[in-house]
Amino acid sequence: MTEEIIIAGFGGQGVLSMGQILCYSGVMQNKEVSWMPSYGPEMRGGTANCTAIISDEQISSPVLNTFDTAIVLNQPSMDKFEDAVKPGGLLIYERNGMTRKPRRTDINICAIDAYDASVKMNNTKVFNMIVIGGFLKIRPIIDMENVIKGLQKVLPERYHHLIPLNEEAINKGMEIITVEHKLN
Amino acid sequence: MAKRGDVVIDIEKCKGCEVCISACPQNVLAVASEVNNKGYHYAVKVNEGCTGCANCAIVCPDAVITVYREK
Amino acid sequence: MKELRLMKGNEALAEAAIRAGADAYFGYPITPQSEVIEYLMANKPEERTGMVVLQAESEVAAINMVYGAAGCGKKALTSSSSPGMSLKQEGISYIAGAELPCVLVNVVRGGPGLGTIQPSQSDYFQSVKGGGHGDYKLIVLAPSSVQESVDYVKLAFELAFKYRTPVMIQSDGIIGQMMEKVELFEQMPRVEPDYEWATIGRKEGKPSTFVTSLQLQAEEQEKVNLRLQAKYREIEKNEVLFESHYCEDADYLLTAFGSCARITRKAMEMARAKGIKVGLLRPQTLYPFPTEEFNRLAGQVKGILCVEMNAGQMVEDVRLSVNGKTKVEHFGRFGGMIPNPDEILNALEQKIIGG
Amino acid sequence: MSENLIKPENLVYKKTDVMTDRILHYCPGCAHGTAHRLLAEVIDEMGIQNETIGVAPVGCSVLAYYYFNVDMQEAAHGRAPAVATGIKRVFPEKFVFTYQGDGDLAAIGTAETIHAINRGENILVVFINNGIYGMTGGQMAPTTLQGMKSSTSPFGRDVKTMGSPLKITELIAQLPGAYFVTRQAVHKPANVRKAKKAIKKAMEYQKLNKGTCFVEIVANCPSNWKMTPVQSNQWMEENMFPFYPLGDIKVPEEN
Repeated sequence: MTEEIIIAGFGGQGVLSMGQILCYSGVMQNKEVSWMPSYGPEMRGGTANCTAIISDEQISSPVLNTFDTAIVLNQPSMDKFEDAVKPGGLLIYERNGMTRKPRRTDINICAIDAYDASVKMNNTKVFNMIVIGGFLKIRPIIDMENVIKGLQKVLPERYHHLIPLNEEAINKGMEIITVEHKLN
Repeated sequence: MAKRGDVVIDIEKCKGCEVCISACPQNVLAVASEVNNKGYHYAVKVNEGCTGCANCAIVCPDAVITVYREK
Repeated sequence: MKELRLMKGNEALAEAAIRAGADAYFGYPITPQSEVIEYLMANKPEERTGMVVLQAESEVAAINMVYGAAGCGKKALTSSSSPGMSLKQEGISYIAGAELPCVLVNVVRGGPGLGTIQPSQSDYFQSVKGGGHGDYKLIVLAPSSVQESVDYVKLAFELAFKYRTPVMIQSDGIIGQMMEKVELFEQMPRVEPDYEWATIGRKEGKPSTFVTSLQLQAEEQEKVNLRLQAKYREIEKNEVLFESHYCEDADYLLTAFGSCARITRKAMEMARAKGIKVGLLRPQTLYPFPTEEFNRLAGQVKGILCVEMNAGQMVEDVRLSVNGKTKVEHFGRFGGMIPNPDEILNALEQKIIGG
Repeated sequence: MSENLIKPENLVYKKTDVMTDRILHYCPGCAHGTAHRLLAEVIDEMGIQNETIGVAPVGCSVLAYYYFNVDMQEAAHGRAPAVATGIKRVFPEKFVFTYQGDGDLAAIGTAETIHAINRGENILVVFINNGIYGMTGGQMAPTTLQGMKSSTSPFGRDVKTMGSPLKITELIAQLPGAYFVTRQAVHKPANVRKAKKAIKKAMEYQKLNKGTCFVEIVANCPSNWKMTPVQSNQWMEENMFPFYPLGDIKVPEEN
């Protein structure tokens, strides 16, 4: 198993930490992992993306041009990465703020209203955890218990009381993700 | 009456800059007519009257002067 | 118990410096290496081991602080990225000339000039061929993973003190910024220096020690140069490191270093999947260069493609190593662009197999 | 008559052992030798010969490490304060000094000087200001006086095109990291005594970890000024001192 993921969106959406949480969870599940951010002016310009690779084998290139999964959280990211999904791969997008739907027909497409759900949970900070939940529902590559262990590693001790809230958000994401286009 | 003093000049290290000569309140120093191995007209004591005040030694850039003074 | 962590290359390297028992770090921020000094400042090495961390007013000052600490026999390091490394060259030359041990980290970005902040390998010549003025070399280690970024810090200090020479870890924007699983070695003690060459305070009854790279007489300077050259021959004999993948039966050879070797490895896997017998030779030390291994493999393969994130630098050393025995071509992306495995495979097919 | 005075018990002054026996390469009458000696005498009197690490600059005093019988490092041009920072930070208990000329300290090394002092590095900076580049043959220095001739200002320093002489010591005194800043000379016995006192104070202050001590010595350069040593000292008094007045510029408050 190798899952090559690009996560892209606005700065502040928790894009980079989403990739880190997935990778740390992967470590907890004894996987090989690699996380590579975009950095520099691009990041300061308000958009951010990172590549996360989770694999059973040693990872060769940490930098990729095509991906098994693209998680896009705003329109510029959709425009940039829709075409980078490998045929047969997966595109997950956040509906809020998107001005157009994906065009590809050779990939699986899922949508998630993570922002609305986070508002309903009275905590927009768990937005990215909802998205992770949605992703893991479609691609159950990591067990929930290892995601929790990963969170324990990523979060400083003083935030550990928030882990149940994050778990709730992951479950919410698993609940609300919808499949828009499924390949046979 | 001032105490008596004396100086020993390491003439081979002296560069003949004459700074000591102008610093000596008793005018006991002068340049030698001979030169040392480096070709400098080194400083010598030519007059009595040294009080061992060490002014010559403390202005000497090359630390060539040793000063004695009676106890 | 081994300690597994998920860390950025730059942060892991900084942690490794603390654990290697380094006495001092002097640096100046520059993208994409600022995490090194940020990590050190945040992790209070002063409290953990007594290691000193200081943000200097410039790269020039930082390297000269390293000189001062290294002259005291202390384990000192600095890190920077390409434009900052150019500024440090003066100090590096003095450190090499005074035969002091230290560790230098260059997280390379694209150039020339201010260039770009994206990853690059365009400082190969600068690192490997000297960099500053005068006849000298640096031992250059090129990590291709976060794990190697950690392990090479320890190795770099060992080599630096073994040969009394500056050792460079040439990382790049990818290795520095990426996160991977890493196993950290245990904290090593800081050691109180007692070297006869170091200025640790004069010993009673002994002449004082001075650290200098100045010789007024040409005859004396030539002696220094001869001593340095003898040291470099020793290093070339003893310290070559490389990693080979599938070279035993290879008809063609790919070679690359650092992050680029990871991407090239993917291209090799793709070629193997197509039935092309391709091997990969990855120099881990860029100086000393694995000359003999290249020469040996040159007798076996039909061609070598050297893949670099620059306009063609290591390829010159590959050509010198094979000395005409086989075809050597270069494929590079540069200016912060990263080659992808398809491009590399394509270049292999065009330039080497079909060319 | 005086022969019998030369006995160990009558000794009042001899060269300190903290200076080596090497013949100084400086020109006749050059203040460098005197300044070296004062520093060495202070180290001797304080009994810190084995706890002192010095940093030599690039300039006439590039070979200072030959003359001081203490451990020393030779720094690149202008970088002595950075090198001294590296030493002091890893050996905070040692006495660390830099010895720098005006080109080294006030031109190429301005940044290193200002920032080391601004950090309040607990070091002593000895600054020899003779208004000229000595080693390279008498070129204009940052401290060259207005109208003063040098090989790169052969018609005199024209401040319109060459800038004004830099009073870096006054500038440095403004920095919070500077603890004790003074300007001295070593051409006459009284000045020598004062300068030595200043250097001794500075070295003693280093123990207090209160910041940088900075001792400027206004000096002559007979060779490049093209005068005899005695003339050069007089010229210095008449021309240098009015612009670079002697005396303490910043003294610790409690004293």
